[in-house]
Amino acid sequence: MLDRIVGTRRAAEGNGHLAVEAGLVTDATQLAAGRPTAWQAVQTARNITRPHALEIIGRVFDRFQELHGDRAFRDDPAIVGGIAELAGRPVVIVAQQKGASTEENIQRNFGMPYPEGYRKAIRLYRLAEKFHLPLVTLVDTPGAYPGPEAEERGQAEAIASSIQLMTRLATPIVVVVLGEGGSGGALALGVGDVVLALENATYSVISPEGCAAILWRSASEAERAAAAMKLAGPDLLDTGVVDALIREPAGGAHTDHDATAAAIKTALVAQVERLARVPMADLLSLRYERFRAFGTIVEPSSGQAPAPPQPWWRRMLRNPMRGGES
Amino acid sequence: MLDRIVGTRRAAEGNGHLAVEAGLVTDATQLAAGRPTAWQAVQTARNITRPHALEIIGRVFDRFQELHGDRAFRDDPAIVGGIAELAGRPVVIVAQQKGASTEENIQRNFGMPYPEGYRKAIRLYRLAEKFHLPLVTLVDTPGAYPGPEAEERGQAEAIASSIQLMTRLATPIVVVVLGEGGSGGALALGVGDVVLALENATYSVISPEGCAAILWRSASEAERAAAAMKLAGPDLLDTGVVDALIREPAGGAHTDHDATAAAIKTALVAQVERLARVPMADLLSLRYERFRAFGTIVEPSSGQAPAPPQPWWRRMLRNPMRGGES
Amino acid sequence: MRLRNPFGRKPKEFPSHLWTQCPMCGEMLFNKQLERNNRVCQKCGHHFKLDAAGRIELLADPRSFSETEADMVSSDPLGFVDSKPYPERIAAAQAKSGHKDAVLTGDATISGIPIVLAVMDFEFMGGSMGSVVGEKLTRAAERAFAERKPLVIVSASGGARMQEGTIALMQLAKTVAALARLDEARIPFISVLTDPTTGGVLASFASLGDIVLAEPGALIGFSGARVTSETIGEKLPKGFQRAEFLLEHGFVDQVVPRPQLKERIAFFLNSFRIAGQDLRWSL
Amino acid sequence: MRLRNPFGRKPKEFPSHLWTQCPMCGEMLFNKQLERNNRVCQKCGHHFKLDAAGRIELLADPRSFSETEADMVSSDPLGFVDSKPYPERIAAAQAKSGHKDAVLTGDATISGIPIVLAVMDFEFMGGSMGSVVGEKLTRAAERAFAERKPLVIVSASGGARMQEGTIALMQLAKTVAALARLDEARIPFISVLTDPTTGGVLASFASLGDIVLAEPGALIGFSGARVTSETIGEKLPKGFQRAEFLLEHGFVDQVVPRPQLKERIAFFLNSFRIAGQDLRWSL
Ligand SMILES: [Zn+2]
Ligand SMILES: [Zn+2]
Repeated sequence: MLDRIVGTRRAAEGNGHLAVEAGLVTDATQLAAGRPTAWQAVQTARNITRPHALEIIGRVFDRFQELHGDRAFRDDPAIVGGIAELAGRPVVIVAQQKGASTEENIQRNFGMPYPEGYRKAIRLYRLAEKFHLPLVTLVDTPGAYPGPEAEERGQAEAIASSIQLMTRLATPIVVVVLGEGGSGGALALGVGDVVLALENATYSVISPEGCAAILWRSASEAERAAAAMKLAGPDLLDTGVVDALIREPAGGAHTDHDATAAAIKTALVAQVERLARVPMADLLSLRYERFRAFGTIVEPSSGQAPAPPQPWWRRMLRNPMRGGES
Repeated sequence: MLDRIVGTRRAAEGNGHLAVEAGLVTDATQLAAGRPTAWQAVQTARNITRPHALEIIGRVFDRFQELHGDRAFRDDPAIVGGIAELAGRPVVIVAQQKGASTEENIQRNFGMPYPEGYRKAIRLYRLAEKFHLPLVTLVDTPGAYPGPEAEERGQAEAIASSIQLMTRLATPIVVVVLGEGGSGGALALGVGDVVLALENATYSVISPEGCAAILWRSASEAERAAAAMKLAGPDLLDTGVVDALIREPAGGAHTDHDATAAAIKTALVAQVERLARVPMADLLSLRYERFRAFGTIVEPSSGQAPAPPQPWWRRMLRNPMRGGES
Repeated sequence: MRLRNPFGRKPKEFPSHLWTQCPMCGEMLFNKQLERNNRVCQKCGHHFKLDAAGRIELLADPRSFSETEADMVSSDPLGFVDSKPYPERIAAAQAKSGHKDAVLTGDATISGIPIVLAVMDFEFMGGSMGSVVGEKLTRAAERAFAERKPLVIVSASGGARMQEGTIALMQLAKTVAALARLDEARIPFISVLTDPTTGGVLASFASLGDIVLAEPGALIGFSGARVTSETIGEKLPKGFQRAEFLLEHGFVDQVVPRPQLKERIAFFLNSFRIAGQDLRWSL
Repeated sequence: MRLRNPFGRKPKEFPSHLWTQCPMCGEMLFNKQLERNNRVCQKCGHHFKLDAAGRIELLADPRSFSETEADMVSSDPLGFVDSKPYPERIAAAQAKSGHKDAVLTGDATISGIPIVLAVMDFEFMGGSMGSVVGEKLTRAAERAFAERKPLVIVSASGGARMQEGTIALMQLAKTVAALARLDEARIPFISVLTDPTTGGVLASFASLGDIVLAEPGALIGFSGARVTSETIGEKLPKGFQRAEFLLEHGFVDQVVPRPQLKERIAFFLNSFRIAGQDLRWSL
């Protein structure tokens, strides 16, 4: 799946917008030895001084204009979005926003969106599609807010609708997991043509604490749960959940926001440029296949997994300008 | 406009689904002499014993299955909707629902919808379009609820969006004003290919009391305001706001719910049958022109009002099966 | 449908040839300077109402505005008479404002981008929407559609014009139907809400912008605050129905101070325009 | 993501060969009669959980159900071990339920209408969704798409299956993507929510039905009630996350008692089918 989407290891045959050139890591073996444990990644991803969405947006994009509101109930501060320029190209951005202080975290609800946050996202996705603007999403949430008001206003419905719309949104989508990719609340911003993650980001079906509480009956087993769930960058590469990792500065993204943003910008520019050259129908088919392929099953009667993606897509993506050849 | 839409006075050339045969009144001169004053119509339209939406639905349609909820906040009891059969044909119904008692009126908020009511309507409009089901709406509201929660949740946005969707909804729409057609809150259910009204129904830009309070500085001038605003059935025929009136039993609809429903059913069956035979693109053009034509202006420089509707539509509607001829 | 001052706070504007007092901070403002500052109080930033001519000067590139339907006037469909006949009210409003009705429409450029521009004027019968406002806005939208130019509407209105009865109400559907065609054709529509935008105007075209901007402090709501207040029989919360209230509740993209309004609109239009030029994406 | 009983009210089911006590009304119910009554308490109407076989018997026309992907099983992508290895958990669940995983899919007819039917079984690891549930549901949706047949999914699930980690999470996107294609093709999808439907299943396909039906009293929610309760540190309101609560809040079209479920589904499918046959409308 990595080759198909990011096209890195076949750099020489490609179209010049390559993962390797963009400083991306597409194979866990490319990472330094002595890499952090899953639990260390969890801690790094949650570090309050880690650059959050607006800090990244301010450094990566020009002329960001935030757009507010879901047009129905409330403007949710845990999700920010708007229009900005990425190396001169207008794009729509939708991002989860944590706080850099306790005060801001209270205002941002610790990056846990309410349903109206996802409905704002949905509105902005539609805006992107309507005006042919590429969509960049930045994922960073412990999860969707689980409180009773969120249940009353349809947290599950909002997430499901957001996922559904992304699967068929007729514009290129690049997802970057900045910090925590917390379950369905993250996935509601996470369906893209390319899914990237910072090196120390995590992406999991449930928080390690939640998993430990249920399976080990003790939240203190979170470290074990984190390791078992394979939620850290290298694991996500292995499973194909992310297509490539963006390298962080040596001490972690929190040690150098500028360098982190620069690496993200390089990756985004290359990916958006590449995706914008792919015919939309192909892009939508590929996006479908990207998520269609997840799953590890055995079928004794047929003896095989689902059919692999068609080869013409591979050619198409590796070199969209040359069409069917190569 | 009446001819164009209902095609009655040229009954002999028509396709057999005719206003006159359906017991409709398309010309105020057809009404009995000594007809009620505007103020009497207002009182009759508001009579608590007048048949309200669910009473009509139960008598006109078969196998009504109510569908609930806006999928975002709340199921608003002031708007009901669902799927039912009209003479064997499945249709979607959306209606404003007043109460027949004080208790029910409190539950139904006196037929004044909240924004979530209009968003339920929008959801059901989309359902009708998706599955090619004709849409029947029943209008009966003093107006959209004007309270602060309604403002907070976007009463204006919900009404505007509902109107917008109806103007381009790709399925036939028949509107029946049962009682009060109160301003924008009524219009949010009121954009159709054919707009009918019960004989004593009213349709107005503001309540007579509201108009009197503003223009006469006294709510007690409501009777004068009602007359001035020309909100009663015959006036609505004259202005083209409604295409035809459905006759009520002699003493008014409240004296005989069954007979009232029977007259509505006859009209609906005829109109839905007729509209279902019109190609969708023509129907949408005609719907646009129907509302496009409202307005009384003078342009000294051009010396004329907007161009009248194109004649091919007239032919089309009068005899959809024979296409351009006649 | 007509605007009411929501808090019983009557703006203390004392028009003279020379001075105006700011109703927010009490500052006495020299009229010429106030005009130069686009009628924004230099001291507290309060946004005074801006008439149609001032609005065009603010937004359109110099000498780029070319008015259309300039002489369209309303007839009196209902023969409406309250304390005076409707035609007399219109004549008085025309004399007072110098315009034929409550909206000016035309072609213009904004930072060089060709657009169709419509600006409402609250001074003309409270910016109420009758046949003329509905027709001019509909033609504006239809022209934007035909020429594939973005549409910008600046609203200032107490709602539908009661003197035209249900015909005025039908203007909501008429204008929105024209916008729906723009929407399907993916032609940008930017709606700017100024003080006040209420009633039928907010419940139709004004709410439907791809981008909805509002001026600071503008009164924006469906119901007149008087109606709302009577409905609940109590005083309304502070800031109710103000631009910032709508921002918080999710109905406005941005609250934009008047000096930044033009460049902000241009930014959005440019973003949509540049992207739309990539034809590959319209599959 | 696994279901918790929200009010600390432990169902007092005392399985014996002959009798079951109703947890709502305390009535002792004769098992055979309870089964004949589709596991609804005759006295108070309480809906007991219904396994996949019982659900198929309830909904599909007799002998019309033909299972597909019957032998698909999960592998262990993460090598997951908590108190015991994941493969052992699967083996135990298979032995207990007689099924290979938490959903059965196949073709069937409902009142003569050909459909694709999927029914989840809470007895299999809490109806959790991993690769097999995701793959079978996706294939069901793809078959409905290819054959233009309506899809009916009956959900009963505590959410995504933790033992498959992020792969399980990706099943949300995978199933929803397949449903999005159905949606675009205007092929009906009816979602039936039974006790319990929570977590990732509700946050994906289960919420996206053209019609969403729920059984009376079913627990339906995004977060386990335990999580929600801890979040606010207080007791939750009565009826929270029950089917009737979701109806009131606008997320469910109807709460349908089990005896009427089949005819209700058939009514909706018939309405959509008859209308869809009028080709003139597909412009
Ligand atoms: Zn001031
Ligand atoms: Zn019982």
